[in-house]
Amino acid sequence: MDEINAMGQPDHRGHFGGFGGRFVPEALMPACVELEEAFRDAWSDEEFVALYHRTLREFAGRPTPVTPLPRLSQRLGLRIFAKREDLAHTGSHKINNVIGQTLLTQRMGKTRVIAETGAGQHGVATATAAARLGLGCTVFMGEVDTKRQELNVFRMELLGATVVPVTSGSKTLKDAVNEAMREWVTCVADTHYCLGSVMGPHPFPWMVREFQRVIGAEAAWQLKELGVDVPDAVVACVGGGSNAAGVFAGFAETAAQLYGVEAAGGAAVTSGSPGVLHGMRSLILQDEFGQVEEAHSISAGLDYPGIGPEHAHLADTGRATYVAVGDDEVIGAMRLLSESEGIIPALETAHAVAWMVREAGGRLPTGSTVLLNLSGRGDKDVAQVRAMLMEES
Amino acid sequence: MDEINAMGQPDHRGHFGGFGGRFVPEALMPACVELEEAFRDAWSDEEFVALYHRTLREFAGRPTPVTPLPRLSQRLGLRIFAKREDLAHTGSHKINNVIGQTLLTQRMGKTRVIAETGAGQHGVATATAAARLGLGCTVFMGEVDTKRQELNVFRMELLGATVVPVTSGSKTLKDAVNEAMREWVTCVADTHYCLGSVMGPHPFPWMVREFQRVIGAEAAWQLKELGVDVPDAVVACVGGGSNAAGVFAGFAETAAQLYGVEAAGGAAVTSGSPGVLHGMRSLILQDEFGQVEEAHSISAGLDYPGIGPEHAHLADTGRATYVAVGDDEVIGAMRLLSESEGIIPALETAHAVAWMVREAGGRLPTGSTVLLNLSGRGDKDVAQVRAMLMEES
Amino acid sequence: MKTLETTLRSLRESGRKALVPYVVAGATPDWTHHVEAAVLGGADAVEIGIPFSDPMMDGVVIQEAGLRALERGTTFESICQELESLETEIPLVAMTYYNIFLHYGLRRTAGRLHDVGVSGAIVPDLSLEESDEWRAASGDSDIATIFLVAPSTSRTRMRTVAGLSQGFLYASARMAVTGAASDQGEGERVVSELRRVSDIPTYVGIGVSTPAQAHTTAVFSDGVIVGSALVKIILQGASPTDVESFVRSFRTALD
Amino acid sequence: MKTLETTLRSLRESGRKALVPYVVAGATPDWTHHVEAAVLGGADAVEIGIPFSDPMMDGVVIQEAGLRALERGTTFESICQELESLETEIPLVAMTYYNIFLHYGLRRTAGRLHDVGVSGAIVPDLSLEESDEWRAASGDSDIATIFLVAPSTSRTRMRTVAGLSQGFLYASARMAVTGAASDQGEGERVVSELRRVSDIPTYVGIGVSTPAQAHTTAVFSDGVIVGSALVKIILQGASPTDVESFVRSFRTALD
Ligand SMILES: Cc1ncc(COP(=O)(O)O)c(C=O)c1O
Ligand SMILES: Cc1ncc(COP(=O)(O)O)c(C=O)c1O
Repeated sequence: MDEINAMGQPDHRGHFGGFGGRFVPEALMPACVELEEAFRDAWSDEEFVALYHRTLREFAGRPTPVTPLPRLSQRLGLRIFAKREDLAHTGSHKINNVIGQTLLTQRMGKTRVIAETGAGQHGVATATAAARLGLGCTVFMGEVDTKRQELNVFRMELLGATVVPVTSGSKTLKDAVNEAMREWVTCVADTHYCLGSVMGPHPFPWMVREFQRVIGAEAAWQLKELGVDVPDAVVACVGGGSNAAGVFAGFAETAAQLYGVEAAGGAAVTSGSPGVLHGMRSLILQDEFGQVEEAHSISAGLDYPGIGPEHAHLADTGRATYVAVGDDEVIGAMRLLSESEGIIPALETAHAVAWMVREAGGRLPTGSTVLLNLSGRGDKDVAQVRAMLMEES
Repeated sequence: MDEINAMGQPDHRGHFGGFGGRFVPEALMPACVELEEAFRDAWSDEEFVALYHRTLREFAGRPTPVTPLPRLSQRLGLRIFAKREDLAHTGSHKINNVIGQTLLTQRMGKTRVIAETGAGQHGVATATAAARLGLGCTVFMGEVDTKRQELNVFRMELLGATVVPVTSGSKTLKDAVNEAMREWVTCVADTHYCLGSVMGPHPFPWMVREFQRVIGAEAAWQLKELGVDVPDAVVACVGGGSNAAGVFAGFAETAAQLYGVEAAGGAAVTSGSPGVLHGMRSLILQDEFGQVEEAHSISAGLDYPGIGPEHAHLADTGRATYVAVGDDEVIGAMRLLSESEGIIPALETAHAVAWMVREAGGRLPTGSTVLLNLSGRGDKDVAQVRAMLMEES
Repeated sequence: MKTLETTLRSLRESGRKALVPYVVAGATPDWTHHVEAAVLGGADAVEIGIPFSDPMMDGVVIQEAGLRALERGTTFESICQELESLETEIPLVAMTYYNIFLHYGLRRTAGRLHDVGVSGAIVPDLSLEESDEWRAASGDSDIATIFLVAPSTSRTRMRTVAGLSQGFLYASARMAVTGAASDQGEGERVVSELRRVSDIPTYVGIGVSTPAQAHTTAVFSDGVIVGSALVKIILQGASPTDVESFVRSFRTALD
Repeated sequence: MKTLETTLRSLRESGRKALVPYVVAGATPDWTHHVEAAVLGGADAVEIGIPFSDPMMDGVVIQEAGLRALERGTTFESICQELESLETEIPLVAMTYYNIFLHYGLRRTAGRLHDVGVSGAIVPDLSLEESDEWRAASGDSDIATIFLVAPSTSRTRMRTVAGLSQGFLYASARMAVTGAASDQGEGERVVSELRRVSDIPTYVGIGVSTPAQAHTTAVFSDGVIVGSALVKIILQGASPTDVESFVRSFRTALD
């Protein structure tokens, strides 16, 4: 296992081992190339990097703290620390990526961004960063989701964005991505497509991971300040995989075990197979004929039938381990973290917590030190969880 | 005007000039005295102060940033900076106070806290801090409010707290305070009453201000880092007055003008008169017979007929100026900040924004430097605002 | 010594245990008849509750009575006017929250209360420490200021409170707001501690709700205050005759 | 040179503008009759759309047709079986997304397509850069791989694309996904730039929806691809005869 530079650059075509690449219509190829060049250039420009970090600090509230979780630790027989992305502006790690991409948009001289969103987290984050910079913003959202998440639609509109309900296909996240791509074809000259996770065509998976790397980089020094040289395990939930990629990046070259927790109903690594979707070659959920399946999870942010190509590669090489957690374990985990530490996690994050609960004393040996990436806050989910619990009782 | 030590300690009876004091049933006097002593002792104990600051840092995400607001500044012809309490854990400044008070509860050897809440912000914050420390927690909330704010009730329950609907009086915040006081009488031996603002009997107004002082203290050095020695004006919304007191405390001894913005329907300084309520002598809204009136504001957090006694005093001495903003100006201000800077403020905070909009070029001269205390995020309010806008159209 | 205290001291000297029922002014249109009925039933003094919007020291029953009174348009002044027409020999003691007095004006309040035949005032949210102004304003009137002592009050503090209380001392039997209770609470301890520091008449209230409780309580104290139990039957529609016999049942238990 | 290209080059040499209509396989039960009708109407080749769940390059009409096909249980294999029974002299070109091929197996796909009489493949999400594997797998089969060129494609890149494209070059008339459009778009510029770097037959598609547009387009290109406009009438229930006369109207405009 090649641990050195385990999360370095992909090859020149954007491949991470057998995954990644750029599977897009010819019309978008120049934009992908332009973006890759612009990102390479920006990312090696100290001024841009400083601007990105200053914006994260002054606007988005970074660094987010690492919080020791003493009461949960005691219950589970572990030593748990949480990286608090729930405290970042707009309530999750999503803001790190959109700040990077909107600053890049500005640098490329484009005046507008488009984005896809499922539950609305990435859409709200994009609308936020766009408002901050005065960029136009259109967000594509499955029609089903616009109805399930009316408040996030309103939030985006308050932020000055236009939300377009997507009526094609299953009318959910996967179709919102398709629609955003279709739209991008028509306006690529002045518009950047601000993708929400480490997915899509090169350079997105790599670029988004770099914009999320700040999570792992911060956590590494913060843990040291708390007396932990290297944690035994790093645990993150995985939808597209951006929060996981961000935190893993800080520990890929250490001895830490890396665990990505998928939703059982959207487990591209656990239940998927190699394929091409949304511009990338990766692991995807598909039927016996190669048609992509809809994911089904209690948590909108994990409701995606694919996974970022770098994760497919990390799974392949064994550098990271991917596991799945069912809807039934999630609410209990959400309650456990809330009650024992005063932090209501997002349902996405609760998957990671649930897996820790399951594996405490198992794959997470008693006494081991665990870094949990607390990818987002649960405020967005309480209405849904409440309704579910009321139905049950 | 005695600017030196303008926000120092109250006198030994807890008086700020002609306001403050301790107007409580004899049964509670010993608890108030005990609390005062415990707080004095803790606040001069380096270890306690360090624990308080460590908890704020590791758990609550402090320091919250000061964010320059370039686009809003340009629109209003001002130089505006926002102190980002919206990024603190649970979404507002309320957490600063409850972390202080729950740590003090533990230090006093008490095992339980009670609290009042209006919309639920202080209740959620208290439930959060109590969960973190493993303290029991009961929150009193007007029955009307429990219905208006079902989700916050559920949030508190997720955090392990018990929410008690208050059916007396107007069934809102003011009655929740009465009920919490009544409950406190019965359990004062093992229970601390975690009051949510700079109100109530001595030492609460002083203690809560001290626990909120961190806002102003941080903002002062953060502004210096941004090249602002002393802002021309500091603007904060005022319900009970804790966020305003916290930020004012950092600038009371400077030349900055201090502006407290009340809701027109709960404007204790602008429309109230001296009286005694909830254990303190202050300015309160009352009818011609001395019966306390219900406040009426679009914003639950400003829906309080009194104001912290120190503010009454600051108004009296002229050190701070209090102004009022009507419901009608608030939504526009919320939208303005959202659209121009990517920050959706709480409705409470939007009052402060609305006043800045009104006075830009007036009481806030063009070009002047303004620190806005961005006391909380608007996520809790979007459902309400959306419903209101839909009704209108 | 103010008249109230002189009266109550001689009552004690006569060997009689004091019975102080509580009526919320304005809760019903005929509240003054309830007061008169209480006198007929054997009260030695009557507490007249003046309703306040935020009765922090009161339980549900008295809250409800106060709310009804306010809804009926009751004000401090309207109560005073009705009291003017009330004929009684026994002392009346006003009970309310401080804001009502403050708002009416402290001197003016004392004067007006005296004019309408009230001789004492209980203001549960007016702590000893904050009472200077009121005591100064009412000092040269014949309104006695009655302070409360709670189970949580320290001995040192009891001395101070007892020293300042006029008329009588209100010993709270328990850590609770007004309202019925089935047990005896801590009244006996509180009173016995008070006895060591003061000889002012000491009445026990908060939770005294049956004649039997009143009887037991009177063994160690100088009298009892019966609040919520009486207000409750008034809210349920008790006639003056009902009130009279209710009060008499306590009288009988005390004698 | 693969058969498809030989055929299409001699078509051009004959002076005839190529007409390539598009039919979504499986969208209706009688889709093969639609293909045959298109041939009767004067098509020179037919694009056979193989439906995919996530047709990133398609507008609403073709999306809808694909969805109907999938709902009817259409699969790559079922399409191949139906193609087996289809008798036609003119070339058939499969059009789908890369995952369908990948999933079926690349070599296996090429073989199967050839067996059922298909001679070319358009895979819009298979970029030049990612096409090695497919080109290797299909290289020794007689399946031609047709690449697209877009208005955004640079001249240098056009040279590479044109160099690799087999059969013909698909020149996208506009920056858009499939779907009707009323203007001419940038087809003329794209084709004229392509002419400088390659002599492969160059057909214009994306938005060609009326005979008049086809006529104008054929002036500067070797042929037109008519997709959404035809699929639309099929979705609306067009019979094979309707399809035939629809295609014939384009044929007439081109000749
Ligand atoms: C809080 C939170 N965590 C995790 C995710 C999953 O995304 P990713 O795997 O890209 O981190 C989301 C997506 O919306 C999210 O909101
Ligand atoms: C965001 C926010 N701002 C302001 C307030 C008003 O309280 P205070 O005046 O004590 O700061 C509240 C109260 O809930 C609040 O939630």
